[in-house]
Amino acid sequence: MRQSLILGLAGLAGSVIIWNLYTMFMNVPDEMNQGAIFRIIYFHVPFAIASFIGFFAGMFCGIGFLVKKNFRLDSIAASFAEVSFAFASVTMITGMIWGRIIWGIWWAWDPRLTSYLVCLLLYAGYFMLRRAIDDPTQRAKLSAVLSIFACLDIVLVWKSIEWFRTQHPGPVLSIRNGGGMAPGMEAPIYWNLLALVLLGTSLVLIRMRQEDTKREIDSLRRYAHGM
Amino acid sequence: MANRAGFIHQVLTIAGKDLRSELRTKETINASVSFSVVMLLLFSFAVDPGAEEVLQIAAGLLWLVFAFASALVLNRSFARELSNDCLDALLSSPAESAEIYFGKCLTNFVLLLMVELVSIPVFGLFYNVFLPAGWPLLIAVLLLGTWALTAIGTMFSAMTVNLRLRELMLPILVYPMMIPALIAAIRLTTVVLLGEPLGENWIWFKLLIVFDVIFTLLAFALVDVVLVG
Amino acid sequence: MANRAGFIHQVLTIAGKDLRSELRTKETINASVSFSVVMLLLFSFAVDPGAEEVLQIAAGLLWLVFAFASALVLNRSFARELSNDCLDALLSSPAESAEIYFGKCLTNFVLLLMVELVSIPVFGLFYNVFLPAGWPLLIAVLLLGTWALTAIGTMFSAMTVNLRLRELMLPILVYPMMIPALIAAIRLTTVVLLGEPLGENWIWFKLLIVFDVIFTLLAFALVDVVLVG
Amino acid sequence: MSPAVVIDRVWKFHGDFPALRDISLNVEAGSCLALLGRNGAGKTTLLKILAGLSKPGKGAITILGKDARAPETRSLTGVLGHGIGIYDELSAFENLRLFATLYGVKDPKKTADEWLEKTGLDRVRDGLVREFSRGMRQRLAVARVFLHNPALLLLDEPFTALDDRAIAVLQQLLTAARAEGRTIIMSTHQLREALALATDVALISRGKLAFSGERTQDMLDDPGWLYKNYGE
Amino acid sequence: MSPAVVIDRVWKFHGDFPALRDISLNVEAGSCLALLGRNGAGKTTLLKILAGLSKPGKGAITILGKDARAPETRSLTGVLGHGIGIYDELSAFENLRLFATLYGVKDPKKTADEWLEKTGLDRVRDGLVREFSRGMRQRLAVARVFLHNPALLLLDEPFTALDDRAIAVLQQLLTAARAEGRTIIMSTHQLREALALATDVALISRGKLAFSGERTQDMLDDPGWLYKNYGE
Ligand code: HEM
Ligand SMILES: Nc1ncnc2c1ncn2[C@@H]1O[C@H](COP(=O)(O)OP(=O)(O)OP(=O)(O)O)[C@@H](O)[C@H]1O
Ligand SMILES: Nc1ncnc2c1ncn2[C@@H]1O[C@H](COP(=O)(O)OP(=O)(O)OP(=O)(O)O)[C@@H](O)[C@H]1O
Ligand SMILES: [Mg+2]
Ligand SMILES: [Mg+2]
Repeated sequence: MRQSLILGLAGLAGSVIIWNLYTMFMNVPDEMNQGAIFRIIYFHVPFAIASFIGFFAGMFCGIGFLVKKNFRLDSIAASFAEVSFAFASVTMITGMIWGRIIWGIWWAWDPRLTSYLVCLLLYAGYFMLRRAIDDPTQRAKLSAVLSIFACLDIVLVWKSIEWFRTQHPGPVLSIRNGGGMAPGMEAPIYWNLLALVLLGTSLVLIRMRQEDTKREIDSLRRYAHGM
Repeated sequence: MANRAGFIHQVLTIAGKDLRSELRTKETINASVSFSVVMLLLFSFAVDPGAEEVLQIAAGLLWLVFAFASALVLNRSFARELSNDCLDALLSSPAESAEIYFGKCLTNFVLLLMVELVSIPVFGLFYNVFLPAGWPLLIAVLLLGTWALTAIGTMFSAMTVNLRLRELMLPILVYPMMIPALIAAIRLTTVVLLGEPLGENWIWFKLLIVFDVIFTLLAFALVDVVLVG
Repeated sequence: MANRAGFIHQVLTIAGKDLRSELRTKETINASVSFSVVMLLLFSFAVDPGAEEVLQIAAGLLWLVFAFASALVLNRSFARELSNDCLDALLSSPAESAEIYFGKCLTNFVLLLMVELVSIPVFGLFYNVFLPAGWPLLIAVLLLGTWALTAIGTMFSAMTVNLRLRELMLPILVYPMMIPALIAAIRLTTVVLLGEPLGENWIWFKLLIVFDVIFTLLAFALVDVVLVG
Repeated sequence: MSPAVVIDRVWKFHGDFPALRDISLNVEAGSCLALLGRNGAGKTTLLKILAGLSKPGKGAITILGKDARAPETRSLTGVLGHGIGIYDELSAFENLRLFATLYGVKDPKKTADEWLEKTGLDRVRDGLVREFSRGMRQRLAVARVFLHNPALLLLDEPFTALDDRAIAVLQQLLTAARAEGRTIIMSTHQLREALALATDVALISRGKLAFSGERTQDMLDDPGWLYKNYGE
Repeated sequence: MSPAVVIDRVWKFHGDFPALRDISLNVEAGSCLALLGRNGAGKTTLLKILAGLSKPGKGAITILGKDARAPETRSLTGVLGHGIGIYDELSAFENLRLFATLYGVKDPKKTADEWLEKTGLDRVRDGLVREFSRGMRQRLAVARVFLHNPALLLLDEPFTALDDRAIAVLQQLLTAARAEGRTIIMSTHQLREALALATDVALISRGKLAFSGERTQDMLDDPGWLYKNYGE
């Protein structure tokens, strides 16, 4: 049952993406001052947004665990965090490639970039914390608490850095604000977002199952060692 | 939750205990003071203190020093309870998790302020920055910023107390968290040092306060979950 | 002291053990890498990374990052032995204190180099500093400087394990100890980054070497006293 | 006589692993329960839950009619765990005063001094615990547990690594406590010392309650008896 | 039979507090010495010195004719302290191989596997120690101590916090060791378990050697006997 659900979601996501690729390269014209490379936005942005959705979904599952003490929720929370982290890395990489081509540099201390980096670091800490705790109950609880702190923090980070950097704006922003896209050009972004959400969900389901099995094995081992 | 009076009383008892044993073996305070002095020294080699624009970055360096020195204090905060399972003894007493947390916060707050009081003059010497006109504001910023470090740091000190890699995890988890507070503190301090008008920088002040309030409340709400397994 | 071959064999055994258990969990490595990224991030708020003179201070920042990241690795070094009194087990085995010390040094040296290998490119990316012409010299400086951190840090890590000495010496001594080495490393790195001629900066190179030799010998002589109460 | 402690179908999970499985047990007020079981049976886990140091996964604990985590409950219980729970950097007196204050004892200073005397530590009143020998620490720990005269005592392996004399001291303190009608629950592997005191016995094996009941003469005659008949 | 261990007028100071005062004692090869004494008597201190973990302040220790700190000596002794001295992040096999290598055993891998089998840990050969239960850890620790078949075993409170079954296992391993003619010195407070094994007994009180000699029947009959007659 769940097997087929996963496959279904993944398949759907795949087909949407393929269709998008077609429209992107066949229908959508090059952007005037960036040329072909601008198409990277069709992945860059959806990945970014999808990652945010994932991080916050993870937090809510964490809260859910704290309330319900149901380890399934912890598994889901962890899976969300991981998948989102993967997505975020893609955003990062696509972004950096894009930056290398458009700005000629890999990285600029632009507000959005910086805050995104912070966001990634917060979750890097989240994973390290999970790995550092052996007792599954403790792990679930602490990582839930951490994700709550992290998500609240991300909001503040986003705002504060926005203000901080704009005190002395870099060359970056001018390019960014050229983002008033023609609707035809913008549509694929949302389609890709949809595709990524589907894909993400299926990945989460897979990871969740792995997490459950891991916990099961862990408990069996403890039991075996008890005798 | 014990009644209000009881709450404060317990908090003070715990803070008093920590401060006493800390001030007896000046362990942590020595460590973090000497640490921050050394950091200032190193910075002064990294960044030519003679340069004009030093005032621009002075605030940044200062707060980095505070942030790093605080790690030492925060690490010990709950670690101190580990030696003889003292944490269990505290938790099994009528003291609430929240009371323990705020007791620790208070201690750390005081200790951090001590560290800062020592390192600020040193800083002034190295970088010949002198007490600016807007020093009352500066003090306000110091208090708010330090509380930000304390509130979050103490909470995470509690979270990581039972980990194998305590002294490792704490900085990694805490520093990214602190960034908004640090940014705000840095900007405000710069403003004061440069003697600029506060003007639209009020927003940073607000941010700092919001940060303090949010995370204090959050810690208050979650600390019991963290401490009681 | 066992004969020479035996010495190296024991050292490798111990280093191998540490590296294996470290690379299995990768905890320390991950931690210190992400820690150094965090520090680069924090610095970006203190020092305007867009500015021209960033090259002037780049070296300073880099070495500060290394120094602090190393603290994490070094902390764990002997702390790892504490959990089940493993240190006693090692010391009661035929392994000499010196062999244990150099085994640990080797591990820390390798780990620190790993951390640096990761954080240098990251640094380059973030601060748009690119591989300078004088990179062979840079590597030499890296190796010497890292060994300086390792030799001293490992020694003090051994001291902290020995409870009686802990609160007295360690914090107050270890950081100041490193200053000369760090200064030398910073100067040399700056020279390389700015592509200046080495010229009279040779003196720093010599200093670094002397520093390494002295403290390695010192540690070699004293480690037995430190470990065997 | 109403039960002082009611353990009602308690489970405790570490992940999916049940460290405690469906434990139900009543402890009469004034009785002394010896909590026995092999390594990893779940004794410490259960005691921690009773002490309010961790929450049961399922089931409920009622201590003297109240929930285990309630502050009122905890001010009525005295807990002595594996670690002795006193501060090395503080003096004997400061330690006791601290806990007396936390437990809301009327006159902390006086109480602290009283107990220093009772445990024969008054001559080292202001000595730092760091310099105490193990025996002295143990006595101080006992004072800490008793000083708010708790109605319920929870002791986890109290005899471990103690010499005969310290054990004797502890035993007579506990006997006195029993005489004053306090309830005692202690886990231990030193069956002789435990059974000498116990009125009731509970055997946990792999998180399950394997036996609970009065302490019988057979147990005294052969401490291994219980394991032989009820252990797996 | 020449003495395996010669302790000659040994003093040990912590600051100016003498933890050991002028201890002289010979342990015959192949005998099993029970080192008794109250908390803080100095048992651990003495054992640490014998194990080469600390140096005597005054006096000399000779083990099998050599100094205690000499590498050759240490390759002939097996030490089991309060902590079990094995690494949580390594597998059972890796732990044993590590120490086999350090002790210069001929074929470390083979030896490690042999001992895993002897202690019944071969089915968890590659499991990380972190996941082991207390009993398994203890058995691994014992394997670590035995694997370079040492002529002298130094055990500090080996029975502490072990359940009856674990104690039985340990006891039979030690009996076997005695049969193979190894010398054993162990400190403990669990007099019954200790005296059952011991051939000789030494009582330390306040750092002084209060009694040393054969284990007599009286001691077996009444474990408290020694303290009654020779304890202060
Ligand atoms: C490492 C480099 C980069 C990172 C980490 C990054 C990160 C992000 C993130 C997190 C978002 C979503 C923000 C939101 O939805 O509010 C975003 C959106 C966007 N990024 Fe990037 N980015 C990077 C580089 C670039 C580059 C080089 C360009 C173009 C030259 C670019 C153009 C955009 C555009 C146009 C959006 C659409 C959202 C909007 O317009 O507000 N990004 N980026
Ligand atoms: N933090 C934890 N994480 C995972 N498992 C745990 C944890 N604490 C205890 N356990 C498991 O719970 C079981 C019971 O542990 P517990 O310490 O209660 O046993 P015990 O009866 O006290 O044993 P001992 O007599 O050795 O003290 C053991 O199997 C142990 O492995
Ligand atoms: N590191 C130390 N610093 C100061 N004093 C110490 C130290 N270690 C031990 N002592 C003192 O030396 C004496 C002997 O300690 P030791 O641990 O040998 O006693 P023990 O016989 O092992 O007691 P126990 O049976 O409780 O283990 C004690 O009085 C103790 O206070
Ligand atoms: Mg236990
Ligand atoms: Mg001892």
